[in-house]
Amino acid sequence: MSRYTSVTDQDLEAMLGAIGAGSLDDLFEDIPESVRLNRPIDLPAGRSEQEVNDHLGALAGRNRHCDAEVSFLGAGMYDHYVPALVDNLLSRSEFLTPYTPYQPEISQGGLQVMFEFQTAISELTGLPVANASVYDGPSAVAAAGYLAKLETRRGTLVTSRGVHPHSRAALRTHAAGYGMTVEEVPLTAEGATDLEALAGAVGDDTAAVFLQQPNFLGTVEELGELAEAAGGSGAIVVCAADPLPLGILKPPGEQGVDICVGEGQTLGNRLDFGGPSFGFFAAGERFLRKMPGRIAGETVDVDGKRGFVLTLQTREQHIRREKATHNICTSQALNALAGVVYLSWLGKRGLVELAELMLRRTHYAREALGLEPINPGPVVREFAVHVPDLDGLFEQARTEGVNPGYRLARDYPEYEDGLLVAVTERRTRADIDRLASLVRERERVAA
Amino acid sequence: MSRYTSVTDQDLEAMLGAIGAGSLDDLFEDIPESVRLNRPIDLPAGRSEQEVNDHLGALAGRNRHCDAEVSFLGAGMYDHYVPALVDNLLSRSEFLTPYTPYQPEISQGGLQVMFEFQTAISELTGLPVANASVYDGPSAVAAAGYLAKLETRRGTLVTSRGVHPHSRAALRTHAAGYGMTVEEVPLTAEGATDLEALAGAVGDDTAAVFLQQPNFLGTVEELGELAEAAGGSGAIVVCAADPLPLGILKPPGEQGVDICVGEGQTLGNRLDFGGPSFGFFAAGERFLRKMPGRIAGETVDVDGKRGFVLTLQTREQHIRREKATHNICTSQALNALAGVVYLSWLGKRGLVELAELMLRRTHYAREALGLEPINPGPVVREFAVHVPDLDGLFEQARTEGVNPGYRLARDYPEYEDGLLVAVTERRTRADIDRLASLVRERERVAA
Amino acid sequence: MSDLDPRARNETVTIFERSRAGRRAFVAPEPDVPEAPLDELLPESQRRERPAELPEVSEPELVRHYVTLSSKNFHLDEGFYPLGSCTMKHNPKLHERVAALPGHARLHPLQDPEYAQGALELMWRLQGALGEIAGLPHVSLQPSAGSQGELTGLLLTRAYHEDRGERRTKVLTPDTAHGTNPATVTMAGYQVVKVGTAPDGGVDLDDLREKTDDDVACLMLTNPNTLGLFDRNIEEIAGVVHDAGATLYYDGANLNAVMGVARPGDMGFDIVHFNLHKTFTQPHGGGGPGAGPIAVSNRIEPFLPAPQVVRSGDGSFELDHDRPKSIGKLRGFQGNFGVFVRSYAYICSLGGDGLEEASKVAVLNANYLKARLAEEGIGEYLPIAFDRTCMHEFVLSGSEAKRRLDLRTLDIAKRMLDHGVHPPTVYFPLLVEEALMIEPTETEPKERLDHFAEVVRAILEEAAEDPQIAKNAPYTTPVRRLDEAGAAKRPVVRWRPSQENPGDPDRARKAPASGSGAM
Amino acid sequence: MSDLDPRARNETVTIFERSRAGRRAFVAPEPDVPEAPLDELLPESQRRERPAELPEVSEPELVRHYVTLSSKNFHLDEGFYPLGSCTMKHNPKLHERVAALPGHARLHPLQDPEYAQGALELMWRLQGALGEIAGLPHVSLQPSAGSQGELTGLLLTRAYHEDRGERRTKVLTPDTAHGTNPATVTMAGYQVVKVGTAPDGGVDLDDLREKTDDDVACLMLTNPNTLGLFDRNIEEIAGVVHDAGATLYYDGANLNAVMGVARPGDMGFDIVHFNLHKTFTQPHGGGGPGAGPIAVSNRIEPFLPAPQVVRSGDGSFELDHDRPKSIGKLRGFQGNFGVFVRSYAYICSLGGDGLEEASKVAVLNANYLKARLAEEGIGEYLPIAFDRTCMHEFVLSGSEAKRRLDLRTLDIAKRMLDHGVHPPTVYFPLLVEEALMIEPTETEPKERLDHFAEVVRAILEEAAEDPQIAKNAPYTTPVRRLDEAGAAKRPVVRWRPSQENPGDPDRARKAPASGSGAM
Ligand SMILES: Cc1ncc(COP(=O)(O)O)c(C=O)c1O
Ligand SMILES: Cc1ncc(COP(=O)(O)O)c(C=O)c1O
Repeated sequence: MSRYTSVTDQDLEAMLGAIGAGSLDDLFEDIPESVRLNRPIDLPAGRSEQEVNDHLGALAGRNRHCDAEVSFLGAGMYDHYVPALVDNLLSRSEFLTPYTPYQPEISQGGLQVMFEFQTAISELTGLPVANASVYDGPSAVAAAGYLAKLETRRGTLVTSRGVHPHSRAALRTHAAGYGMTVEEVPLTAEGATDLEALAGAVGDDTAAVFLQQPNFLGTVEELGELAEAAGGSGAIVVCAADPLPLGILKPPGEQGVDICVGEGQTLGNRLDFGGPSFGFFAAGERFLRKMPGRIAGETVDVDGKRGFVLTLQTREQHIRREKATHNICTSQALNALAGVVYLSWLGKRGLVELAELMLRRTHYAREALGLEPINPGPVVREFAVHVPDLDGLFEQARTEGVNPGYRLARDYPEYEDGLLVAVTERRTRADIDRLASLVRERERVAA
Repeated sequence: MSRYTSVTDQDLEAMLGAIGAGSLDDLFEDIPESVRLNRPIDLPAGRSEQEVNDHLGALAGRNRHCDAEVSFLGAGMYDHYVPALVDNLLSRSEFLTPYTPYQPEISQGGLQVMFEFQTAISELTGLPVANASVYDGPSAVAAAGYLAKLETRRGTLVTSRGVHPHSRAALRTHAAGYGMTVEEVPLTAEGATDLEALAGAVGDDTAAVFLQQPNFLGTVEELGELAEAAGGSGAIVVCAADPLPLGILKPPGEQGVDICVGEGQTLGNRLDFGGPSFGFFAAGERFLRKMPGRIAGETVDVDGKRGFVLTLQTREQHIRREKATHNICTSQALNALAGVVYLSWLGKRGLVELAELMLRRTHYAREALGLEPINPGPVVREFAVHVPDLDGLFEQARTEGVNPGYRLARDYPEYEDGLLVAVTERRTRADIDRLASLVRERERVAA
Repeated sequence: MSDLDPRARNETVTIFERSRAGRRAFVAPEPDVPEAPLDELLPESQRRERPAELPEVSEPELVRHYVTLSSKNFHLDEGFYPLGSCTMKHNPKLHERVAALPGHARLHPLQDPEYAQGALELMWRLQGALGEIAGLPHVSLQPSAGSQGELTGLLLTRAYHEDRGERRTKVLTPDTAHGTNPATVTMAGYQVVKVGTAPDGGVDLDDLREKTDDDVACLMLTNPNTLGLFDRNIEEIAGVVHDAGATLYYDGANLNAVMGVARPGDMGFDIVHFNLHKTFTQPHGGGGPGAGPIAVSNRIEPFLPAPQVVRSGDGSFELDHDRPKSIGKLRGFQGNFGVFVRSYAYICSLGGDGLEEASKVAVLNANYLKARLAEEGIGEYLPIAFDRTCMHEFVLSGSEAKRRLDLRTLDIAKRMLDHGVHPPTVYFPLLVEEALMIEPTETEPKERLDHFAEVVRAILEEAAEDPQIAKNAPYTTPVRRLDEAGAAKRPVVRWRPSQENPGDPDRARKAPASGSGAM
Repeated sequence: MSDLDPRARNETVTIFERSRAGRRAFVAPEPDVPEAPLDELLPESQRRERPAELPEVSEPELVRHYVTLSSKNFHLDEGFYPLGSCTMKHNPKLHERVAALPGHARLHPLQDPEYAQGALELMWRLQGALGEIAGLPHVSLQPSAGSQGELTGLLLTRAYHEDRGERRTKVLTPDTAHGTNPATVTMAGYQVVKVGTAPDGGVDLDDLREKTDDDVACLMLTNPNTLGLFDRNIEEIAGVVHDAGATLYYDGANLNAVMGVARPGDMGFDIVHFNLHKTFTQPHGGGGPGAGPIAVSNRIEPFLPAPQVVRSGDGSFELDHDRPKSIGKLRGFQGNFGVFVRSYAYICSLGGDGLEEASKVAVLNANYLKARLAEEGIGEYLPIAFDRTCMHEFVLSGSEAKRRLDLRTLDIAKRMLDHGVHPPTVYFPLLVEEALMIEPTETEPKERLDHFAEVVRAILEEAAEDPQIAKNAPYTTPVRRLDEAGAAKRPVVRWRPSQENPGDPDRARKAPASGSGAM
């Protein structure tokens, strides 16, 4: 018997007796012989907790994590400090182990957390309604595309190349299903979305236009202008946003954006090699009944006591089935909890302080590196530069425990020698100066 | 305002108003000018959570812990595997943050844990009553000495040199207070307590005799014989025991031992560079009202519902003051919780399996090393050997990430070249063989 | 009286209402770079005019707020949770420990594979284990949950057919299917065609044959199905579907019934999704995270999402992004790696036999509880929907309780809350009147099953005397029955400060539900 | 009715009663050494005949058992905990994280100092900080808690006097002293001499002068004392004691009132103990662990326990065991290092000003709550014992409530439980009739203090109408008032299997308090 099951021999006997079965195998008689496995599963035998702990520890030991090097990697997920109280609260069985709150009377904790989360996202994005989370940033972008299809019945989606490559990829993959085509609008020589090209790309068949703030290169986009150009012919304007810079950036909701989505990892979530984190989805009032995913709403109980429930479920698959506005069921509740706890930890002033620190360090880093910028304009949290000797820099830096950042060429052939450098509150001035001195060293070598 | 306090300017104003004070400083007027500090405390300024986290992380990074080397260190604390559920339960605010359960109606969790802990310790030691914990093993030994003084009013304490050096030291230190002398009985050439010497040392003025099972060298003592010799003239027989080997060793309570104490670190507690862990204290019924520390007892509430309370408090300092049987107040409740959870995790058969594994590995290791044993007889979890080239072995082993064990000379001048080697379920056969090959290598070098 | 009420002590206050201007839990790290004026760094046009109204609270009050909220949740470590179709099995604490190791939790998703060999090996091993369990050779871990796994499966089906120059338009789903199946069909651009259920609870073969033509792209099946019954005709079904050139999709939510006993691949399925948060014990977290990896046959493999984890000749592990026929990406990066760690640890702990034992005990527990609930005093009110040996779960009908006791399934469920057990899934599957869908899982001991049976009996006996007690239940929960209709009619989906301007530090104190009385 | 009772769902069952023969949460690692027969390894005489009767439970049930138990505790992260003299301040979660780092948690106490420099530096820095806060140059971190710190202090006093060839026999303690003080005096082999309290709540100077002769070894003082009052005459007191050649001992349990404001060393104290689990926020853990470091003056230093952490010339850190005049060891190894980590982190977070602010806000909160509790409707029933500005805590007398409302302090305390706040320390200090000793600490926001005042008011108003309600309280707790007298008369201090033999797997099911009904 495994350490997770409890059937003693006495139990087995008593239970089979009550069932009226002779043996465990009798219970499987409905399974045709011909499809039975009839051999043990070909996997290593079970191990003790200690052995599994050590095996996983050994695997983890072969990964170089963000405390084991000075890393300027970003490109969609960022090394932020997660306060200890987030770990502690998420480890509580009360939050960790329940299912989706189908029984509100015994799920008020989880439901109120969703309500608070929705409020915080609404505050950040400047949009009145938000859901309780979707899978991640890119799938949130794809979900916005599906909503646009349901809403407009139009055939094409237009996206700026400043939108995260994974978001654009997910959009294409999903669009292939719900039958829409995706067009891309290039970036200007300054690494911002090309306003004219955008205006030109949008037409009567455009269901939605996708922007990102700051964009993938860290450029602070002129969101208002872009949204105006995008929304003209009735297309839904979708903006993917990084929630931390939103602490100091004008909210998309105040600039003509209809739907604001984004990746929530930066809000108190771990890097986890890419997941789980959460995606958020905020929109204008008119989209409320077309939103994907869970939404918590405030109400009262029979005694008039304040309480919360999952609401507007007629949007959802378990009620509406093929007519549902999305197929999502399990989403990212625990990660969203981390998000709202983290935002409450930062608080009204803390969010601004952190965003300003990031802003200043980003600009300091761009100057300190002294490399030709790809996006010379305003940037926050991330910026892109041309590096003459990119391979050489990586080679030396990695041996010295520094990770210079993300090579743009992987997703942007047009930036063959491009390096994307991310800065957070974890990267001190000393870290930045260290990268800068490596850059200069390579220049000397090259010269 | 710090992140742990909440007084806003508005609060301060309102509160001072209600108090009728003009300023915060007015509240300190009772403190004579002449004893005021009148300058800031000379300590670094406060830091953010992230900075403190990194600072402590850097300090921790400069310690070589038991996962960073293959360690055979023991000598009182041992590297055992602590199951994840212990960490999780101890991290729950419900267990972590309450004070001693002075209000039983809202402390049933902690009180029942104490009751279960006492039961488990009673089972291990074979003695009917146990308290809810004392500070650690050595102070438990000293507490037994004090109980013996209160009980017998005699003047001397006799201890085997097989008792942990720290326990003997603590006994001496405490005895100097309550006015008793401590005599030591030597070990035989086989590293066991010298029965005749013991019999000779015990007399009419002997209040208590102290033994340890297994003793400091890992020797399995003939407890019955020793207890008989020790108890003859009315002295109280105290045995310090390691709870894990007790899974297969005859309980002290069945061999004429009156009081069994011990170090609880091995029961689900961290090494923590020496503490906190807990000491346990079990005894015969007749000592119940002289025991130190908290004791939980079962009772019922006004509705006849089963419940638990701190009982026999008339022994304790807060009630009996100068007549108390000990001065202990705060003890080690959380560590004792880890202890009973760990024992329940091991369970009836698991404890035996673990103890047998340790027993076999200990004997395997002693043979594999092939060095002249100091204690050739039965040993469990630890054993002592003569190492001709001790310095050389340490020098090479440490550079290769192996910690051979504990140098006995530090506490036993008589074992100048003595090495004490500890084995737990964490040290695999491969680890043991690695140490053995190091030993042989040194021998070749020497030859 | 309200003083005697244990609920009086935790009034419902949102974190926003606890806010007081000037308080903080966060302190910023030393600013170590020049304090350049912001307007030099940010264009006026893109600067936020007023800060987002996040709460201002100290750490102690922040912790208390969420700890208190947590105590209003029923959870798996508290008691029995037989929520049908959700496989609420024990979540080992070890998994949280290993998932939290810095090498896992602090690993950047774009770390050069050379420096992420441990993570890639873990994924590679997990792929192998899932493939072996499903009986299908190729695995993609990318999908974020079951429903995204389903979508991936249908997008693969579409790519497969299109690659063969076919444009099929319909997908078959049984009327017992979970809601995500038809919802997924629509999202994938297909049209749903329902297949009926036979008297024995399996797929109605005649109906299936009739509806399966060469316009059908796929049949989505759950086996055992949502009735907890294994479809004895699975081979015929596979035959029909494959003869029509369609793919057969396995909704793996019920895999916990058959591990080591029978494999979807051997049953003829082309595509399988796993719910790692069910069968492989990722904690549900109150609604995620989860992961919905898929396993596929050779003919589907070319279309799998990118990247794939592969092992290269020298034994090292790589991410293969170069997959010309791939459907692309469903989401960011490599999927929910943190979930993979837990499920891989689970597989290591149990091993092959352990997984088989898990399924067998799950089925044993379900059949035992089914037997207990068939006893006199229960069975006549809650008859089993389809009286066969069940697999890991079974479905009762509340029809008789409704008819004879005027007790609805909802009332039974709500009354259970007062007994400290979580109700089963209710009103699903749809074809069973007043359905109760019960899945005990293998990690429950016999005592918990017995206790649950006694609770059901007690509720029915009580109702025989006075059904009102159950109709007004629950009584002992943090809140009682809530006005869901009202919530949907006038949706309040975010907190808003009362009249006073949000900046006013006193607003919370003035706000009705707040104030010091609310501590 | 009991079905409606939320307590019905968590019957009281010990882990031993949940045991079923054959179940297990533990699986042993692979035996990798020869399976030598045990009787070759252990002498018959020392082999256990029957295994210890530990419980046999699966991991899921083990977790549920202790999680359920935990939910029966009131705790600091749940609500207000003004337990006088215990300094129940917030425990930052960061401290648990850094204490759990392998470099701390998995460090062996006998690790060669060369490989434990981080730990030794942390201890050295903590020593320095505590010395600066106390105003005394030398610190030993070894004592395990306050009471062991006190014992250390008196053993140091003894060693100091004996070193000067003196054998003194008496130690003075005020009648307001905490119980550990006199208990420690006896353990240290001294005789207790009580000193009276003056009308202003301070030490009665005349009584002190009268009792201080050259047979007095030490005066143990708490300042502010257990009444929460700072003794204005501290200098005169120090003078009297020192003139007699005795040492002055500072019980640091109340240090939270004066950090950064005044230092014991500057007041003339020779020896100070700290309660790291109070002033420096080590979580109390339901009764420990804690730590009771001591700081001493130069003349006491030679006698400090061994080992001491020292910094050598090259800046590296060492453990100095070679201390010829040392009193030796109070306990094993270097003390409760895990506690040091948390308290050091706390000091780093707050810094000098933060510590001063903590004390000032602690005093502010106490005086504010004192003012609220002096309001009409409360103050006339619970008069302040000594009406002065208090420090971090204050003591009310329940004498009037008893006289006018027939309400004992115990009843007030028990009624508070129904309001979700923890009662103050009651019936201490002894010289105050029906005492309530209230210490809010600095981490409580004003709302919590206001709420507490309202709770007290509500209880008194309720009692004015019907004192029985409070006399029978509490009503909403997991259990109600317990029979403590009975528990002491017939002590049941361990669980014993019922009649049947302990091996019988059914014993638990047969045992009264258990059975499936107990889930
Ligand atoms: C039968 C069935 N299919 C699919 C799903 C959807 O899985 P997920 O919630 O992971 O998207 C579920 C989950 O409830 C299910 O029970
Ligand atoms: C005034 C006073 N002195 C001494 C002590 C004893 O401290 P500890 O419990 O750490 O032994 C306490 C603790 O309650 C106390 O309040």
